[in-house]
Amino acid sequence: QAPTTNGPARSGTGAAQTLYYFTWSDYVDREQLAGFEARTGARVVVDTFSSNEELLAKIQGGAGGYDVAAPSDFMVSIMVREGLLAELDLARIPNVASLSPWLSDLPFDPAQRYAVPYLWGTVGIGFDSAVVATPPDSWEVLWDPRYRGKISMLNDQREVFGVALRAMGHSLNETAPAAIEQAKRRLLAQKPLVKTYTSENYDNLLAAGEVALAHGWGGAVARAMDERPSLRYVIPREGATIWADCLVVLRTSRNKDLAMRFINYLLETDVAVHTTNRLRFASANREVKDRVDARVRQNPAVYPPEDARDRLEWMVDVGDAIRLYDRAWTELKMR
Amino acid sequence: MAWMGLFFFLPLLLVFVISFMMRGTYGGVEWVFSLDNYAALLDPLYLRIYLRSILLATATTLLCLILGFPLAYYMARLPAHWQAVWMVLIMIPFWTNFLVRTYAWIFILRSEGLLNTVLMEIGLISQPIEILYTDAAILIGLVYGYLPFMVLPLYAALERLDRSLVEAAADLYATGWSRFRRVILPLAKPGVAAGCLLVFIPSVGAFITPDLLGGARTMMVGNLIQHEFLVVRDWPFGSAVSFVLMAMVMAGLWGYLRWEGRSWLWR
Amino acid sequence: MVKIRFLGVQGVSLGALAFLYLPVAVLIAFSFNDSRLSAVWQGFTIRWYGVMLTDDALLAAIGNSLVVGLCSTVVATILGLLAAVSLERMGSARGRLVETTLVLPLVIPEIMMGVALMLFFVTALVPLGLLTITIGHAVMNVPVVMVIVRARLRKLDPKLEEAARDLGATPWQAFRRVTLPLLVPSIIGAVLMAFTISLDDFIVAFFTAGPGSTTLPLKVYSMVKSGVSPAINALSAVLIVVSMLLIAVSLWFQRKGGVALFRE
Amino acid sequence: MADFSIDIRNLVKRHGGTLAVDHLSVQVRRGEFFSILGPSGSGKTSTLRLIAGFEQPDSGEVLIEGRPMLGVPPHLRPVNMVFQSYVLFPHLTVFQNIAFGLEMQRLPAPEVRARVGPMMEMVKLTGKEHRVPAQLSGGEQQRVALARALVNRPAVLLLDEPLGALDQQLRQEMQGELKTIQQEVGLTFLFVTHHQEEALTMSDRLAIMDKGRLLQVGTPQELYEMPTSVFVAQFVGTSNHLPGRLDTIESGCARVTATQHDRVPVLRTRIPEGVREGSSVVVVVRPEHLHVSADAHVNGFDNTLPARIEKTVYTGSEMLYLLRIAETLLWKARVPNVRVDQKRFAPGESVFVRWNAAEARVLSA
Amino acid sequence: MADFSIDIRNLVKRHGGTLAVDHLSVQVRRGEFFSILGPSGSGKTSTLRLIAGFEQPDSGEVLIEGRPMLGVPPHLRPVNMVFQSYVLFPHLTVFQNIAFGLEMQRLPAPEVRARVGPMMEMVKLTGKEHRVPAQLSGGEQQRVALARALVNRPAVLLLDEPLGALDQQLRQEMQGELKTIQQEVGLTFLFVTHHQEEALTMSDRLAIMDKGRLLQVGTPQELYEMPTSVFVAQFVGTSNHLPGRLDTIESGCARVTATQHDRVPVLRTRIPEGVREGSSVVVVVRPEHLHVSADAHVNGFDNTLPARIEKTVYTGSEMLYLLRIAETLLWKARVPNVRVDQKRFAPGESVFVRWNAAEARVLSA
Ligand SMILES: Nc1ncnc2c1ncn2[C@@H]1O[C@H](COP(=O)(O)OP(=O)(O)OP(=O)(O)O)[C@@H](O)[C@H]1O
Ligand SMILES: Nc1ncnc2c1ncn2[C@@H]1O[C@H](COP(=O)(O)OP(=O)(O)OP(=O)(O)O)[C@@H](O)[C@H]1O
Ligand SMILES: [Mg+2]
Ligand SMILES: [Mg+2]
Repeated sequence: QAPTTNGPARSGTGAAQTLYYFTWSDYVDREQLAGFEARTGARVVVDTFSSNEELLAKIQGGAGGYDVAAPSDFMVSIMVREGLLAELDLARIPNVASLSPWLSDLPFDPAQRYAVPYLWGTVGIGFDSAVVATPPDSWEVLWDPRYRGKISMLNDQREVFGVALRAMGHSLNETAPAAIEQAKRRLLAQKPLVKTYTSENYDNLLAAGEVALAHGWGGAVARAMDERPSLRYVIPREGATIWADCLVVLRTSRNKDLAMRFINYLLETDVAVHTTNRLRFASANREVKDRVDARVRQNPAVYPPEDARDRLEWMVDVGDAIRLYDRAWTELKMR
Repeated sequence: MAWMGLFFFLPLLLVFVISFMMRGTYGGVEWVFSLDNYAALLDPLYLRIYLRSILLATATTLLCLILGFPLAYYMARLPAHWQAVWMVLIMIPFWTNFLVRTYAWIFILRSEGLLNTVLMEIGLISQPIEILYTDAAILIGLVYGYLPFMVLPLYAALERLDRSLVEAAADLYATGWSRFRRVILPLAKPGVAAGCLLVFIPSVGAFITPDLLGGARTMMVGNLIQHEFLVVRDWPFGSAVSFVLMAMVMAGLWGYLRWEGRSWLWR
Repeated sequence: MVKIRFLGVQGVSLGALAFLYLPVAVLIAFSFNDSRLSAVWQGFTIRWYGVMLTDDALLAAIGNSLVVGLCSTVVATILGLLAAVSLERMGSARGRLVETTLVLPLVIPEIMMGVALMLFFVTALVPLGLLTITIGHAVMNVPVVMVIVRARLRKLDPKLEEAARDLGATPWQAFRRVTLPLLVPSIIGAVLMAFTISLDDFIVAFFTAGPGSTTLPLKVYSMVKSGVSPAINALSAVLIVVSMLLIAVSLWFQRKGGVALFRE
Repeated sequence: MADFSIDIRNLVKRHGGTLAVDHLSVQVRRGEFFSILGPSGSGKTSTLRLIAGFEQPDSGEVLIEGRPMLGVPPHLRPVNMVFQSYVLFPHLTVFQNIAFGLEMQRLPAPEVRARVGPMMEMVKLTGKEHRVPAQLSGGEQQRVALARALVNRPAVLLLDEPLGALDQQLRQEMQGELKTIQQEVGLTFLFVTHHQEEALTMSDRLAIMDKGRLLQVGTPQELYEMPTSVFVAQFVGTSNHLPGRLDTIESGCARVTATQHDRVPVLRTRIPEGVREGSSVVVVVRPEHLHVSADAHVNGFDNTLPARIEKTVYTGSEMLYLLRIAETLLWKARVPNVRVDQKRFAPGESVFVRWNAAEARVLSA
Repeated sequence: MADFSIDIRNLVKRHGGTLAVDHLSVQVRRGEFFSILGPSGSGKTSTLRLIAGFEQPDSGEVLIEGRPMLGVPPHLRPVNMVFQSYVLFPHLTVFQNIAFGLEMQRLPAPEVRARVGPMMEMVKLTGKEHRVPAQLSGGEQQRVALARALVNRPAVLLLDEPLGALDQQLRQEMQGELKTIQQEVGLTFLFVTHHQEEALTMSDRLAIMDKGRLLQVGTPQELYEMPTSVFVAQFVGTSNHLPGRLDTIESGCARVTATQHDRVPVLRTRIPEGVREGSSVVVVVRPEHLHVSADAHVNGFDNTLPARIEKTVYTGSEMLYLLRIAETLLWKARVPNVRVDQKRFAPGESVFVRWNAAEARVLSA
């Protein structure tokens, strides 16, 4: 039962402690919370945000009172820089031991001082094998005139430019004006083929057969597969974005101890298995993969093939280059 | 009054100040005065965004007027308690969730959607027409969203209109159309003005409808503002964009009143 | 012949109503769709209603929405009413100035209102939460209420209040017993409008919400990443049906000769 | 060309339950000033609305200038209406109001001006062209309404209580003006009112309506002096009534015995048409025909009744006396103050009321 | 206790430029039916509004029951008003409308009922308690307005043209009712109207106003028969005028020579008060005092003038003749139709107009 007043006033320590968890909708369900509450006697209040930007806006705006949040990778680095996060005491989070090693040292948080990876996934191409006969292995397919009007792209400037940059062999964190300019030209060339730029409902569109190729997050594509079995997911050979939602403790938290215990709880194998099965997002806990349902484990949209791993790249803040992206993005839209 | 001052003008002032500052390298506000934000807006690229938004908003307003006027006229003629019922009926659809409604529209408009299926069933068209992800879709979405804002003030104005004036016009040889043109419309003018304002403003700043129904293939001012505030986190620029929009609307309003030679809309 | 034209008008009106309810019908239909996505029909189910009823986060959200909606509407209605009335009493020159400023919020992009309010609350150290959302929505709605009520107020005969005064009513009594009741129709309209705006607002709520104050729109948008659950459709369906029932009841009462909402 | 401007043939109109117009048949001659007089709710407005075409009759028909009007919409009928409450267009100036009809007929601007100008003259509004109705006095508004209709030179002008909202002074002025205008332009006026004096003084002929039915049609004099029914006698002017039985008809006069008031002697009245001896009747005498005096012996009158002054009302030009003839019988008498020094009676005085057979009408009850 | 219900001491009220009320002083006695009569725009309503307290005087004062009212708000004044246009509360039932004032005084519900009941009786509305004004006829609404004010038993009842909106029949009825009610409850009525006949027939005393100024106060008879100014003579009833010069004052009568019409001989009139010989005057004669006949020789009249019938108007109870005395001089004569067979003149006939000195008043021009 979420209280209908703003939390800080309530989050006093004492007999019944309350933990405020700010996260993506559906990331935790009742049972999990119940488990934790049973174990600690604390009460968990969950608030949800719809984008990392919203999370930041809120925390930066001074919406105090949250203890634990689940920002994505690039947002972690921003929040660190803005000094919004509290250092973790890994001693109190024993479950970090079971994290996949390759996820333990990340560009946006070297040496895991502020964040532990929680759920991760990739941004690739979801496609309908009934329409796209030969499984594509390159981003180039998104430039294939045969699929004019059957393509959807994410409505996100970094991701979309990422596709073009990758296709041209650049990093998706490219900051060279020339490269960005060139990417823009390629995207302009692609625009006529694109049916819609959307981050919201391409899963619907895939399932309904409105689009045959969708640039998007694996989880969403995985969801769509239930509706339309002929859907597939591929991570192109040029590589793709890998993202991870991490668990962090906010500096303004009044209950850091409880917060650490909560993070530790979420990383517990049983809990994590449950989460992955439900959300179809790969867990950072290496023991989980072997224990989730087969159709989840074998779904490349959830767990990319091992060989793909080294083609994945994290998206990091590009500083003032954002202006270049921004400008190019606006031009892309207005042409 | 004091209330408005406290919770409206102070905040506004704050944002106005910010619109003259600069973005920090990693977002946030750097407290250095500069006019760059406004200068940047002179770029034809942005002007096109404004133009496009204003055109769309104007179209929306007109459509709302065309659809809303008969509706309001009809309501005004109903027995008193039915008028109340219709008002509620017109509002209720908006007690559902905006996003879900929009998804419903997507389902209706998409190429294998409800509309096309029906049209093809009854043989009006041979192959699906592309409505979704066109400006048409945006218009439908906006008109749908803001129709009540037009109907209510219109209704208020028409409900005050004396029936026998229309009869007098008929008696003086006015045909149905000229009765509307020469008597009903002019007498409903305050309502029309209010309604148009209430529709135009929000639709000029709309951004979710254009994204979802328009396919985000182009930008509206609303998108720009939201993009700057949230994605790029360039609040100064976002504020500047907003203030210019405000200024444009106010100017338009002022011009209208001037042209009307009237002191205020509802007078 | 005047009749015939009127039938035409009636046609358009019913058409418009249909237009308003088409998507509503669709989303209700999908509340019975046996699938996580509102994409294709996968068969009939009522499980989403079960999900809705057991998802306390969702219920909390709608609860918050209703609380905020009601409170902000009450506040906005009272203030808007006062504004309208005091404007009527004011000299035209001053009145016009005040009116203009009062109507200003209408001409500001919502998102900017949101940002402005958030910055303000934060700098003023007002903890973000239901209170701040309520204030935000009230600010948005005061001008709406004022505009609607004002239209009606100007129609009233000022002599009515004089008559009341002459019969021994204090200024307040005159307003309370005569003017106010006669404003009821417009107030109903205003209340509906304000409540609707508040209930469906995402942007301002987005900026002014705090811990534990997630409203329904916020909740729904946050679902985008993991897919908007048809439980929302179910919820909307329930809302609609309930309000429809309320109308039916009120109608029934009026048939039974109860007090009509509008009497003139 | 038809000889009637308006020819109504048993017209019927229901409003929900009430029969607003009940088998009404009446003809209005070209160029005459014809009034419909009736109490409130008698169907006058309804009749005009049927002629103007705002409502459709349930049965019966209306011919204007000989042309049947069935299914002809208002804006195509050669009539114009002056409404009970003016109904001027508040957003148009005086000029625009008057020009409205002409513009609707697509007349070229110069001609419109050419016709509106003189019309403004006629209704004495020149100089006020650019005012809006709100800036006009009641009388002026009334004139605009009139001009707005007249300027179209309709075959018939329909006026629904055009003077109803004016004060007495203004009303009397406008009565004169209306009559003059009508004679100037020679139009057919169909004038509706419930003000009987107005109807009598202005009309060439008038029709009395009640409960949607037509009671009597004729010149003012016919209606006032030869009412065919008690209702008409009562509604047109004031009158005194005495129920009785018609005894005998002799040469020169008839004899009526009061049935309810035994103290009242046999009365001598003028000879009625179509009333059989022995049938029960009502004797009607106008107040101005009564001669009131205190002395018992005055010659030259056919009837004499003793009475007591119940109440006196001073109207300036005359005295109104309320006379008690019998316990339950009150009559009115009006005595002009022809001389300032003339004798006036006070309440309570006993007097004698006298009148001649010729002034007493007999109507079948 | 003061001997005046209302005591107005040179009251002044400006509306923008116009002097709505101009140094008005007038006293209304307790229990009398007092009327203010004046043309539209003469300041009648303004005066009432000042008494009721809706507006504040620019100077002068109003005393009610001897208490000065300066700064007393409307709801604390012991007067109640019946408005020119009723102004009933549309959202309240008849009962609630009438009970309004009592509830404002916090009377217990039972007593409210106890007082509203009889009031409804008196204005004959019993049975219609639960209707709303929209469901009432004009006359009924008028009665509600009256009851709503009367039920508070005010020291003075102010009535602003309460009958203005009614049709003739209803108006005459209500005139009777009002008078009766006033006598029953014995309240002071201050009645405003521009309908002179109404004022004359109903009032104990009346005041004539014009342009915000008071012209004359007196009983109906005083005002009609002894007007002190031409305006009053004209406004109260109709009258014929002849400008002239006062020659000599003899025993019994005065002699006036017409100044503008040489064909008119010297006239003999009643002796005026306070008019010096040689000063220019106006001779005023009432239409009903003129004797019209065709034959040249009739005795018993002091004045005789030849004239031509210009126009005749038939009102039923009498004939109105428009007489041309000289090119630019038109007089009116009213001749009661005392006998149906009496001689009536037609336009164009030459006649003689006669009257006595006693009926001709002389007013200084
Ligand atoms: N629109 C209507 N609906 C119901 N009844 C009506 C309507 N119009 C008229 N009536 C009824 O028809 C009858 C005649 O009405 P109408 O207005 O013609 O009378 P009227 O002679 O014009 O009265 P007044 O002199 O008061 O104007 C009345 O009983 C009235 O109640
Ligand atoms: N509120 C006002 N503003 C400006 N002038 C006014 C106002 N009220 C009255 N007047 C002017 O004052 C004068 C007297 O008005 P008032 O209403 O008292 O006349 P009245 O005798 O009541 O007229 P009527 O018989 O038409 O009601 C008029 O010239 C009118 O124009
Ligand atoms: Mg009528
Ligand atoms: Mg007045």
